Amino acid sequence: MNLLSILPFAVIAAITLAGALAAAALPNLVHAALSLVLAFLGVAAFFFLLGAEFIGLVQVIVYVGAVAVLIVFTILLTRSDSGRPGYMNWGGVPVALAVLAGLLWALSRTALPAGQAGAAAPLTVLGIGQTLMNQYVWPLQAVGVVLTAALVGAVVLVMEEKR
Amino acid sequence: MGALEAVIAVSIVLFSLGLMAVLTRRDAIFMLIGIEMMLAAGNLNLVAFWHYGPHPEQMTGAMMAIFAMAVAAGETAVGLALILAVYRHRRSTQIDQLNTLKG
Amino acid sequence: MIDAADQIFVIAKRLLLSLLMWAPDWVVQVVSSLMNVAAVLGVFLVLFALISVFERKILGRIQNRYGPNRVGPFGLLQPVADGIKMLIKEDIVPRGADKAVHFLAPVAMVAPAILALGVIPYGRNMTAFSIDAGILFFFAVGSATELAVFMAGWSSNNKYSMLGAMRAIAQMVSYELPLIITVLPVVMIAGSLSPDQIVAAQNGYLFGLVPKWFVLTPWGAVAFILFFTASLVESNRTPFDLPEGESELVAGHMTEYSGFKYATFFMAEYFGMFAVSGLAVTLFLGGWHAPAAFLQFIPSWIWFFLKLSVLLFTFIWIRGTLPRVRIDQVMKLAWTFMLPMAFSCLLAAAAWHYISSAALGWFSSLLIVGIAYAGLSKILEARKHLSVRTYQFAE
Amino acid sequence: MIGAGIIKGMAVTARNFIGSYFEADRLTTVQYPEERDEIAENYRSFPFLLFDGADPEAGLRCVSCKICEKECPPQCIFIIQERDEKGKPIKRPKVFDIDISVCMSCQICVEVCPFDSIKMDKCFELSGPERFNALLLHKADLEKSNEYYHQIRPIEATAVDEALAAAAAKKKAKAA
Repeated sequence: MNLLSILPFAVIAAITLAGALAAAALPNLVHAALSLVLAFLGVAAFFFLLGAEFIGLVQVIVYVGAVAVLIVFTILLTRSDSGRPGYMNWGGVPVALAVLAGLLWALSRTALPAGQAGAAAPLTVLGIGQTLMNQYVWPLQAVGVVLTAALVGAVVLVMEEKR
Repeated sequence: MGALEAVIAVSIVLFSLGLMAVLTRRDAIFMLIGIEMMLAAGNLNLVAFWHYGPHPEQMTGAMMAIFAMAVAAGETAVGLALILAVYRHRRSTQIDQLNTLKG
Repeated sequence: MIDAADQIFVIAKRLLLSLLMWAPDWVVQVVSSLMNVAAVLGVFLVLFALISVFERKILGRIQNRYGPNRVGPFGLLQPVADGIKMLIKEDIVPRGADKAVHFLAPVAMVAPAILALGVIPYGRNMTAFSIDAGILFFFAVGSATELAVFMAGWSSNNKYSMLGAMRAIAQMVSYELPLIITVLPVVMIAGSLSPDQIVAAQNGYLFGLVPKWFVLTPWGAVAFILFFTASLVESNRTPFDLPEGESELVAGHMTEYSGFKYATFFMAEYFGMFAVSGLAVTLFLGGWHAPAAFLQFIPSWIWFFLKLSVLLFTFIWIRGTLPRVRIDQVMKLAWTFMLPMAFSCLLAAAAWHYISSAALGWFSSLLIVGIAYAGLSKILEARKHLSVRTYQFAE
Repeated sequence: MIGAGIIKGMAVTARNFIGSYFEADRLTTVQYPEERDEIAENYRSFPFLLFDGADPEAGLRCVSCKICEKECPPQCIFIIQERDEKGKPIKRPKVFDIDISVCMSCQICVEVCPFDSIKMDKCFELSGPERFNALLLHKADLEKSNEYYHQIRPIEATAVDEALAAAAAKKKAKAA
């Protein structure tokens, strides 16, 4: 890991974690949602760093383009950001820290495959398309059905009951 | 301390931040933000293991990440629809006020 | 010599880079991408200045008057005057506004538009950043503007801007789908997501005169019109400029901005227009290809900017003609007309591609698109007359 | 068909746009300071005082009868009669001010003036450096010669002169 590849890695990691921390800690709901977007962009940059360019772009489209807008719209519609920030139930932090410590301990003990560190062929869109259409045809149709069901479900849930 | 360990460490921290968001917040939308972060951490793990894993040409990790993203988007849509439906009846999204099921 | 004129910018860049022979290669790489960025920004800032005065002149000419001709010859220095005016104007931030988000909104609005400009091929190997999945990058960046609109609307702490932001987001989100689906047939026919391959797929001329552009195929023409309408909506241009409907919403999500921030929003709208019409040229009008074989001696980037200006003229022409559309009409148009037509384009493209004999393929795709258009018009026209307008909320 | 109306509309604006370059009569804009459109005969802006002959003081028609001051609806005329050294009023105004920021160009002063000494001017470029004193025109600014009156309103000026000449002739005939 020479100096040159650590620098982008460190910068992106910093951005992602800063965004995530802000999303978790900021009292103002809208600020949290926007810093969540920052965290998503950081994760997308990670995907670029790891050579999965297509997934990074899909991440930006799906999360920054759609999920963040959905969250923001829900904040608008429920006006739940009406000034008084709900108290923070600080009981959750030690639990999260415990989970963090446990996972890091597990990480340090496991012998991860050293891996050829990027010898893999870069993820081409063509490659993804072919694998999607060959080995993963049925999961693709299943995800299609799931998404349609989610779409219909969301609309039914939110539709005004015609009194 | 290889590159893989570093990426995994970052995703672990991201995951625990998401968990913290879910646990400490009273607002339902905040919980969703926390869940989104945990899902993103999961995806990051998948792609990292695909990139540094033994058989990158099979693209299993990448495929899994793509499908996880698709399903997560669907899940968020339904989650937010639920919050809106609850909000319409209870006029608030504070979780601890939604305890009418309690005996 | 002809090739030199065509590659003049590429050669110039290589010359400049050769001055850095002593530097390590990553410095050279950084400098070369910085040069690309500077070139793209320089060209499009000048184009932005020009088009802001041309827009007013063309609108004037459509209404039988001259348009600005006082500042500079034929009014060409008008953007300088506007720029100075915008810089001098006092920048008022409302007291209740959310300072940080209020400040970030224009930045978050301009950044994606400029990013999207980096992916479009302006001439033979003159793409600023040729990314393998360029078109996907374009849409990924394009979808970030909705967040910027929300930030502007929310942070201004003002009902009108909140309403404008919600209208704008609803409009942009619901038109992103037709926009992407109309691009789908082009990507499938060209077989790649990278703009350079798509432009290469449109190379070649039918007996020297008719270029093999996608817009000249039946499905391409329909997809181009749908793409153009959807891009009108994405850049909030008339007739879909509902978010900043002067009559009812003052300036929509931009109400509480003044001075340089308002100019940045103005710039973001135009850069969005450039990006989306640049993509339309790349996808449907054959990027930088000359319209006929014998015209190839003119450099390729001239063709690109000629086509771009034709599209920009149409943007302004439409602004001078069509009245603003109601928000429910915008939504109805998206889901009941644009989407089915986009899917029919997909079918037509498949027919065009797979039917062996070109003529038969051409006519069958024309047939598919024609039937879809006629059917939809009949359904939508009929329903329009019968259904009385029901006021849901204004009982 | 869905798009038919749009195409018709676009055709209209296209014809307008192209026409504006070729048909000269489409563009009626006048580039104001450089080109000036001629103003209609009966256009009126603000009143001015007429004087015959060359010397404004001697030839001033106004006898300061103050009818116009009384009749003026917004009361923007202010007259002080001249008095000789013994205090006897002379038929000439010492001060004759019109506040053109108040005057509404209704031409009532012209109609009621028995001596045709106040007429409506045509000059409209009256913007001043400040709002109060610059727009209060004094007698010196208001006096203009009969030739000027002929210049701006030829038809009306000749009619007024003929009426005056006829009245003078009738008076002389009656006196003789």
